[in-house]
Amino acid sequence: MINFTMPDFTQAYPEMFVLAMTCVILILDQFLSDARRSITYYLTQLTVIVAAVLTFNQFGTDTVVTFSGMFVNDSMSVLLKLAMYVVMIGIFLYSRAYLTKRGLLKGEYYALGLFGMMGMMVMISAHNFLTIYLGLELLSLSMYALVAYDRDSMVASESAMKYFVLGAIASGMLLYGMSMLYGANGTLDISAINDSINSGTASKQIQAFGLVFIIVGLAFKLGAVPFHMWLPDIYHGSPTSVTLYIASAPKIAAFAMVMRLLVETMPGLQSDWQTMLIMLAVLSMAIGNVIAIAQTNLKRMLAYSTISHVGFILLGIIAADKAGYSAAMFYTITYAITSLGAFGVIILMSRNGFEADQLDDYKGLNQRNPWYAFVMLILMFSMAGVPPTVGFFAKLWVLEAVINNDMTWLAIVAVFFSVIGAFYYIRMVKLMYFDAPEDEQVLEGSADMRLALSLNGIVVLGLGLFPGSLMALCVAALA
Amino acid sequence: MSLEWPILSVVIWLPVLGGLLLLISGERAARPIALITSVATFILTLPLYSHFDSSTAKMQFVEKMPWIDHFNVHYYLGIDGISMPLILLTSFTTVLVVLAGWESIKSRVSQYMASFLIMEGIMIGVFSALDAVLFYVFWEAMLIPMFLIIGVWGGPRRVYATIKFFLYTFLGSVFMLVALIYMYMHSQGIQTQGTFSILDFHALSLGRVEQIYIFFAFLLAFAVKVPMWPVHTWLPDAHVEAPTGGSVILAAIMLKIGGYGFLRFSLPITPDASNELSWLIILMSLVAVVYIGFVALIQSDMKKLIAYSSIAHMGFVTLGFFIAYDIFDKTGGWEKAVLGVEGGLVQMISHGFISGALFLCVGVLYDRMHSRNINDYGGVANTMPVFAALMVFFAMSNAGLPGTSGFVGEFMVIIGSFQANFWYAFLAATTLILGAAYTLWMVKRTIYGEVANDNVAALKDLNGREFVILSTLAVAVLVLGLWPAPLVDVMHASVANLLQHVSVSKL
Amino acid sequence: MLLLTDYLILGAILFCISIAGIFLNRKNVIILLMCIELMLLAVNINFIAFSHFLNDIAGQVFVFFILTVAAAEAAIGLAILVVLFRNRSTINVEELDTMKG
Amino acid sequence: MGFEKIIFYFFAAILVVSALRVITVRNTVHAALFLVLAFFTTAALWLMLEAEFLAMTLVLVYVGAVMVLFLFVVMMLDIDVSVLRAGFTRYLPVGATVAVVVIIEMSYFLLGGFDNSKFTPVKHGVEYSNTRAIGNVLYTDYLFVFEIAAVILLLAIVAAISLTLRKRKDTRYQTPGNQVKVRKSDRIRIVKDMDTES
Amino acid sequence: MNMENIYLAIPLAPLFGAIVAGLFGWKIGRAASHWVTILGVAVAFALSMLVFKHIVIDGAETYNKTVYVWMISQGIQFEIGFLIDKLTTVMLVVVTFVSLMVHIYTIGYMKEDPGYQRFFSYIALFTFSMLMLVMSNNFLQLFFGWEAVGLVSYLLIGFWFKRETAIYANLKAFLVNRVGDFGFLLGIAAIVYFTGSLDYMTVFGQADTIASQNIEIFAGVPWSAMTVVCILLFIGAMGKSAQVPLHVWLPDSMEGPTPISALIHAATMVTAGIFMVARMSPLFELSATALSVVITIGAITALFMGLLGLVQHDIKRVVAYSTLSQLGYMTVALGASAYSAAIFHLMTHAFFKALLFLGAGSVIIAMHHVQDMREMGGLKKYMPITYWTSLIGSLALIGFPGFSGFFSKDAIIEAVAHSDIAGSGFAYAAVLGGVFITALYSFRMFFLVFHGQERMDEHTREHLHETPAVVTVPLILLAIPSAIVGWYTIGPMLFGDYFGASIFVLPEHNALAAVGESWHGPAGMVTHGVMQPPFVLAMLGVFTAWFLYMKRPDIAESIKNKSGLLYTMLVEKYGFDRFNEIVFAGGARGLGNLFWRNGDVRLIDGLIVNGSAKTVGWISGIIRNVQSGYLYHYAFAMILGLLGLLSWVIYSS
Repeated sequence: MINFTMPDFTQAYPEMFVLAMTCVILILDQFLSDARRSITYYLTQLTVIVAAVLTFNQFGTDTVVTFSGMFVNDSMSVLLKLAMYVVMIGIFLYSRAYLTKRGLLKGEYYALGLFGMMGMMVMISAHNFLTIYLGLELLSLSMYALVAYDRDSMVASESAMKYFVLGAIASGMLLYGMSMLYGANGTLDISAINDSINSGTASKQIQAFGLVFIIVGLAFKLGAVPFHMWLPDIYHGSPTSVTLYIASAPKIAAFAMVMRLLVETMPGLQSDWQTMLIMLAVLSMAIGNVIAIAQTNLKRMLAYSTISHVGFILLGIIAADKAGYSAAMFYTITYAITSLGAFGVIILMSRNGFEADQLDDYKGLNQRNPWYAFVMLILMFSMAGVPPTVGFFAKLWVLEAVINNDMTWLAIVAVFFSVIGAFYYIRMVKLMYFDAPEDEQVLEGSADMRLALSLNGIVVLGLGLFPGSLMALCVAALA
Repeated sequence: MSLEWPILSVVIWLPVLGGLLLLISGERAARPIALITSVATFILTLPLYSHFDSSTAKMQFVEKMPWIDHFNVHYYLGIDGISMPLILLTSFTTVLVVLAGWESIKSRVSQYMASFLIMEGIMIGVFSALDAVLFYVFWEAMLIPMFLIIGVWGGPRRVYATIKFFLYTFLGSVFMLVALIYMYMHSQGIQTQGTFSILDFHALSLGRVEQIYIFFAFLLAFAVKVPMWPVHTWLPDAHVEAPTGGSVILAAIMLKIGGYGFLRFSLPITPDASNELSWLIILMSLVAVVYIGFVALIQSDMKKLIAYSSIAHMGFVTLGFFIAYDIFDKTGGWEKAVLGVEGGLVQMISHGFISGALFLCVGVLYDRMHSRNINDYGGVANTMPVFAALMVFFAMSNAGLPGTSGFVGEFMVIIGSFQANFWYAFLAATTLILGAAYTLWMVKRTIYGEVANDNVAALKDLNGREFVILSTLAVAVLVLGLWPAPLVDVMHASVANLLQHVSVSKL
Repeated sequence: MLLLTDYLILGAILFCISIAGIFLNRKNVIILLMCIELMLLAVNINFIAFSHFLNDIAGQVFVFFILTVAAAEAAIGLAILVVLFRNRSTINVEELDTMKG
Repeated sequence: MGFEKIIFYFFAAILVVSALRVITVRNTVHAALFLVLAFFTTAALWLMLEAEFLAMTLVLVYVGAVMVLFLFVVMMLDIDVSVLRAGFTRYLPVGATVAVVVIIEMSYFLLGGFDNSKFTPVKHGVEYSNTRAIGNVLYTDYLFVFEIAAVILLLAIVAAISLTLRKRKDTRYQTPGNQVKVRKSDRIRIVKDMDTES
Repeated sequence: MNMENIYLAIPLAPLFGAIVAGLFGWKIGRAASHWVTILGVAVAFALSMLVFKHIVIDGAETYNKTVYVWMISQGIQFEIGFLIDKLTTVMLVVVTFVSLMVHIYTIGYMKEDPGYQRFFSYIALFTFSMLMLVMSNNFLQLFFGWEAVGLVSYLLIGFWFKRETAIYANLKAFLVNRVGDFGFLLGIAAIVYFTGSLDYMTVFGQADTIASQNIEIFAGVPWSAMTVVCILLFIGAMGKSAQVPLHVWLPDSMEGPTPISALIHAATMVTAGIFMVARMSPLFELSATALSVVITIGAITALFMGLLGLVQHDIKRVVAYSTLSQLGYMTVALGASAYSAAIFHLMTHAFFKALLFLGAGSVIIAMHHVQDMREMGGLKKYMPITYWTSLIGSLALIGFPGFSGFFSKDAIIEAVAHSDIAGSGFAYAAVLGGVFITALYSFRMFFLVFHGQERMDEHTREHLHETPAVVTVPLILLAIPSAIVGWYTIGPMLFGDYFGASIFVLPEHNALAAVGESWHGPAGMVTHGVMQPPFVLAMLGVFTAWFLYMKRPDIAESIKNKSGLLYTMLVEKYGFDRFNEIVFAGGARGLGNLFWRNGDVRLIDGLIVNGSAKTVGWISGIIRNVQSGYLYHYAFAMILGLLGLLSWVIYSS
């Protein structure tokens, strides 16, 4: 009756470690006074770093599917996780200053952050619809809670509510899609569904039907138009430390989810999802770039910018070949890093009672602090896709993938909208460099924060000058 | 001939490093460091000429290293007779620009100087890149320092101008990127990896329709940069608002990059599309010469006037390049097209000197009176005789006076275009009248006449630094005008090779 | 004999009711939370129906986890609701529009 | 129409109506109660699908815990009900149209997509335990996700507490430890001579 | 010193002077500046004489060599080189001589001017440019010299750059010249197109090939290549030599100091066009059409520009119109294929017109820079040298038998009479009429200035005296050749084989040969001349002038009043200036405004560039409203998205 093989627990060491540490932190934090809260912080960072080491040990090993097919460890998952850890370290690092300044530094933030990270790890390593769903929920629920984390903020609670409701709808739709695919194929296992689809026995119509709902769920998570509506409000309303989180690492997880659900599960339905994604991608690039122009709030502007970048990421998926996926992966990772830096700058600029989220707050940054301005400049140009920053190579690769699949028109649409998009990035540069500062207050920032930010900028520039190795990794991750 | 050391890398990265150093060095040391770096770079570029082998069309001083394996992108540098003079022009102009900003720039000097040095490195990179991605990276990267130069140190409408400049050029170049990627794809074999090498692109076989699309992609990029009518309107605005140094670099070098692009990309990669559409380019060039000539006539802002004059003069460059096809059709050979192409190239170099000099002249006036409006001046010759002499000289060379460099290119192009069609030459030659009209009318209103007002009366003549800058340029203009052979001789082999290649259909 | 389609259509109707509810309800956030529960219920009906007709237990296990998650979700949703109410003294959806554009 | 069908349609009708009522009633408490009704009917339908364990869970967990929580919150928040339902009819046409169109499209797929003849449930004997079947896999095949679910619940606890628990400054707490540790001297000050002191 | 170095030294000596005076004038002072330039020009003159001896008297071979290669492109050698033949030699001598005279004269004329060094630098530079022009052996250098003299002319007309009229005039001069250069450059381009060379000899060698070709400028209309080439080249000549309708700059150029009016705008530069056409005789000869154009244009200029001299009051302008008219004569000669007559007249004209200008300048100095003849009169007694030299000049100008002008002008008239090129009949009438007009305006001026009432104010009269020696010596030195040079040169130049291969005339065009048949030496020509219509007409002109301006000024007045329309037309210079001002200058500005405001600003920038930016911004502003902030709208968007995707799947399946 019971046919059960023992799972290979070694594969899940990072997850297990993170869970254990999260519990430790939760408990330990109860015994710490506010003054000694930094212990929690360092423990959290340690957790991420150790998890990174543990994951790194899995680097280069063969694909392992274990836990009865629930969990997979392949080169993609290792790379994405590692990238995610890097981003997470940055997130925790930047957030600390923000939270400290506002008296929000509680152990819960780290616990929720780690829960979210765990969710992402689960999503990245998922090999079953159920795993994907639970990973997604783990991530989403932590996000909902984090958005509302600043309990006294009106906008934060409002955006948490919006996020929650819309997120729940989206996961409901995702589930509906999963149920259809389950019904059509009789299994929840990714490989099994793939086989079933390829065998052609199941109803194609139902597959496509389910696919629509799954795409809705994915598009929501990514923030593709028209499922993007949550994104600006949530970016805007959340505490910047949380926006920073939402805007960076989960993109990597979302990408993994797309890979698992579309590419690994449904290559047989490629022509269907390809077309759907084209619509979403074009709409995202158009709407994202166009509305961003009208924004006066930097966080909101970055939200719309995210939407447009999602369009680009989708282009890589649309290309539907190894090169395209690698390109999308490269794009996602580098975008996460760039986005991290941009929100880092916002945090650095902000003080208690001053969120620094208006575009005008950046007037004359160059006069106040040339280095931060320069870092922001690099980040903005990277987002605009101007060489020699990494954003250029991300776009280059994605476009290459698209053109390689005889969709040159799509590439042209993409570059056209990126020109429109360039406007608001350079407007940011304009504010920082050309306008006179309105606020002469000295920018404070802890040493580690400044270092991290500098490093962030340098990475964006450095990857722009030498993108080869990361590209090779992305290629290898999908080999 | 080549050198033991990687000269191209050195002259690209030395100024970039110098620029970065400036960013940390602080304001006080900025000027000397900038000057030393730029002079050093200029001196280091000289071997490019002295060790240049003008008997061959092969790329020289080649450096090739793998850069991004995934795309088969290389750090691939090399120059031929077409690019070498432009590199020298770049390093030469940068020295002058550093000097020109010596006193007039008072705020954020180190950033200013750094921008120019970084700019220099990038521009040299553009001219020496033989890998399309490398080229594109340099090409686009150029926008960033220029964007800042205009925006930070520019005039009152700098924001409008700089954003217009950026978006215009960005729009132009992204489509080129698509074309480059397309060609990379096309160069892929079943087993072999594609290539981004420009020289390989030259040999790429492309169908007619493909060529036309690629041609238009390139056209947009290069036409905006040149700039050709009707995508020229960013230039007057950018020039008007840019600080003097920015205008100089913009006019003297950045515009040339568009012309260079035509020769490096459009013609050899899409010879048939170029042939088919040469009428369009010729039309646009001639419109630039005539239409823009008239427009320049009525400008009341000196910089705007010179900017429009630049557009008109750059019309000669593109005209010179694209009449080649009419000549092929007419004569059945490429030999008769040399004059036009070389004329275009000479025009680029010469325009670099002259427009740079004119912008510097306006800068001299602007530094003193903070106005570029022609009506605010009058009778400057009374108070600034030395300046007036130089200004008249440059104005004359701008009007294409023989004996100055401004004549050489125009002369060659007009003669060359006569070989293609009488009317091309006819319309091109109207620049003799229009060019003289707008330039000298401006001179008349600013330099000559009674002292117009107290401000003019209070003007001080050139100081030593300004005199050195302008007279150096004057000498350059004169030497090139009296003896262009040293410049033209280095081009022959490359131009011949290019035309030979271009005259053969890819279809 | 009941058919799979019967259950699926029922699920679909339920799904649409919940969707309509989310759109139509412009005043009360709690109703929105209830609509979400309805939506999950629709999905659960699908899964269980499939599980039954496919003779596969996995669907039911999935429902089991959906129920778990839904409970957690409800908890968090209500917590957010409480926070929201504390901050704004209202749960009117129409008033949740401080951020837009 | 067999008995099964009658029961199915009976419950299905109640389910649809109560679901509709959830989104249409004025009073939030009523809505919650209609939702409870919907859960009950659903549980009945699940029983017909031989998912006894889940039917029970639904009633226990959902009706017993989640809906109670809902009701609790509804009561706690003390909301002006009359205002909250206004304007409903204005959007009804649009909402209903969209919902109907979605239903039609979904039905198009569902009706055309499934070949019902392929989906034939195996009749289990009396010895079959649905609970056992789930139990068999829950801690084996689904171990990993089960753990994740546990984490989610933990997360929900942490999140809910961190969001709603707040220490009010004006609230007074009893601390039994301190109460125990109290000494006489802490409570009583012995005043020797009030009159002379004053 | 071999000849090559001498040839090189001739242009370089003035150039050296120009550079020294120009760049270092402020340092070395006024005297040194004029010494260095005069020395330079004197050297050039001396060497020119040497060359004259070498080429003309010793009969050396024509020298034709490259100095340096400017560049080579497309196999075409662009070079700087010298062609020294007899034609060049004449020009060398004339140019350096007049230039030297003007240099010396300038010392006096510009004595008090603050731009003294600059002036010397300019005129020396001019000498250099002019020498480069005449010594050229190729079109590039020709064009180079051509434009360089234009440049110096520009600088010199605007020498007093504070004067609004001066800087207006110099701009006008440059632009009108540019119109000519426009044609000239196209002509050069055509030559390169047809021959692949810029070298005179190579081109002339291929003249027949050009002539045998056609060019279709307008599709379907084949034109003779040679005609096109020659007319294009002639347009250049029209600009430089101020032929109608490109003459408008020359009268205005009188805004410059008088020495340069003499040097540039009378003696040398304006004759560059004549020289050029003569030099190109192997080409022009092969196109009868072009010759007809030349002769017609020349005839119009000769007659109608002379008429304008009648109504001028400015002493220099009278001389200027006279110059125009005389240039017309030369052009007529060219058209009649009497190239040598043209050059001959060029030479004599150089002397006597320089003399007249310098004489006028001398008067102007004496009058303290008053130029209006109505304020002069009776100067004879104050300025005898000026008076007599001017008389010589005037007599030469009107072609009084025996004076140099007589020989050259009569030769031209005769040649035209013998020419059978189309248009020669009209030309003959024009040049004959011109003789009368010339005499009339010349002596009108002469009488108004030197005779009659003294109309100047008291103050000026008190200071009237003869000008210093630096002024009068050049006058005398110029008067000598003006008077006698014709006697000695007409024989060899016109009827001998002086020019040899330098000038090529087809036998059927050779009008001079026909004239030569009845020519029996200068003395014979003089005796013959007094019985010819030109002499009668000239005398009639002098008499009329005397009658109208000395005897009965009231008649002149009444003629003026009665011939209202004609008079206005003359005063308005046939409306050329106004026409140009309105149509070309105004039109260009209008067109510029139209293009700029409508094309650039409104259409390209406004509609397309800013318009698209605004459109995007507008769209952005609109669709951002979709992001209403309402949860149900967001949800609705998702539902619509779902609906859309579902519909698409249904549609596509």
